[in-house]
Amino acid sequence: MKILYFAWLRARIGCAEEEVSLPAGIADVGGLLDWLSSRGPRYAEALRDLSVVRVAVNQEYVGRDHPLADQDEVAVFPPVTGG
Amino acid sequence: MKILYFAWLRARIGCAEEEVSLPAGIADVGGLLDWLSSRGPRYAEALRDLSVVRVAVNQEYVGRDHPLADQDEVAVFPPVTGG
Amino acid sequence: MIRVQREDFDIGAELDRLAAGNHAIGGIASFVGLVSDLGGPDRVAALSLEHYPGMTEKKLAEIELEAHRRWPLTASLIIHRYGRLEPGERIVLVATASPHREAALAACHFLIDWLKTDAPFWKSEQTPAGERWVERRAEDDAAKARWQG
Amino acid sequence: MIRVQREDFDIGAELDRLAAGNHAIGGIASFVGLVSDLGGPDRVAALSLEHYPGMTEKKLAEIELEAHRRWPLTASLIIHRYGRLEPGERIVLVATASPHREAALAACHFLIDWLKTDAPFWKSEQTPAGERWVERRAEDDAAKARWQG
Repeated sequence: MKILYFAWLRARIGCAEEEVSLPAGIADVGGLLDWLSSRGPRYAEALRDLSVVRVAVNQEYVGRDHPLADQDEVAVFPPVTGG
Repeated sequence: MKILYFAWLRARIGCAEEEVSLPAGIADVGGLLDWLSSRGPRYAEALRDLSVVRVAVNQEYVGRDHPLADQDEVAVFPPVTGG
Repeated sequence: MIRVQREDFDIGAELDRLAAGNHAIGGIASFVGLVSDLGGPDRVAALSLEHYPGMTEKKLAEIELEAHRRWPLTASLIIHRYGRLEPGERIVLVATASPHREAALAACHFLIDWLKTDAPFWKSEQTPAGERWVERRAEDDAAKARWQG
Repeated sequence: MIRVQREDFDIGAELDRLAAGNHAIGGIASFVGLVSDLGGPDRVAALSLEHYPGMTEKKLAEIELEAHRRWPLTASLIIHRYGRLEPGERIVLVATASPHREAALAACHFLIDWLKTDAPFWKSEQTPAGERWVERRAEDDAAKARWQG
């Protein structure tokens, strides 16, 4: 699974893009975020307040209960501020 | 008194601007329009339907009861269609 | 700023000038009205725009002032042409600059709606059947009414 | 039409192109967003705009399609820049052309409101205190909500 990070999530985690194998037992976006938080202090700190974290799967905004497959492109980012 | 005509009122009356002396007894815009209508067939025809006639006195939109003075600049025209 | 002129205008240059050197501006909204020709039996070969010099400038200045009273505008511009114009030609430009997007957009909409009902311009169209004076549309009065009361 | 680019754009040329050769167009509404710097302790030396290539184009195309579904538009254009931009520079252009003034104005307003909440762009400001990520404003969500339900 490809995971992309943008804006201050990218800056805090210190990574723009990574390939991970979805661990057994992680079935949806909420589960993935919990698992990511457990991967180290930078992840834990960046994902501390999930109310300001948005997720897109295959370039569509999704909620926390969206199911995941290993081929998905998952993007994790703060609320958008363009325009 | 200077009277200006615009758009199809100018075309139908056949005059863009004229100087008239306000006749005795004409005190407001409504009176002036009635008097103008009596000045000949072109005026009568142009001013037949007063629901589509607007009047400005000294470059301000006014109603039929607006009082008139001999130094006024009066403009008579159809509803505006700019923009 | 108000301009009533026979000549065409350059939208890009006008908008640049509106914002020039003022870094407090976050957005510029604009509307350009064009001579349209829908073809068919109502084909418009040209438009003729007549106005009431003096009153036109006065009314446009009042409308602009009212927009500045209602919204926090940094700058605004109304250019309206008169004379003979062909399909595709620009008739009017309304532009508003503000620190705030909403203010610029609302004020621009307001300006063109009010201009349509208050500025003393009249259009006649040159059609295959001869000259035809454009009639006032009820929608224009409704559009203005939205900003009132 | 959608364009996501690092380069600046020429508003006048873009609007001319939008209407070129189509005499059914009666009006073009546009909005240009600029990098603003209000000075003081929040002085912004520059803005850095990051986006999600692929999803950006997809979302902008969806927003544009939705505008065409809601209003009778002849043409529309969204240009959004990314990269480093200084105060006064153009960030975004939204433009809509329609036979009808109201449709052009409403659709332009809609496009910029939806773009603000749906297009995956993020801004960080370079300030005297260092880099600061721009926070989402509640007004932007409210502005979008107005077009819903």
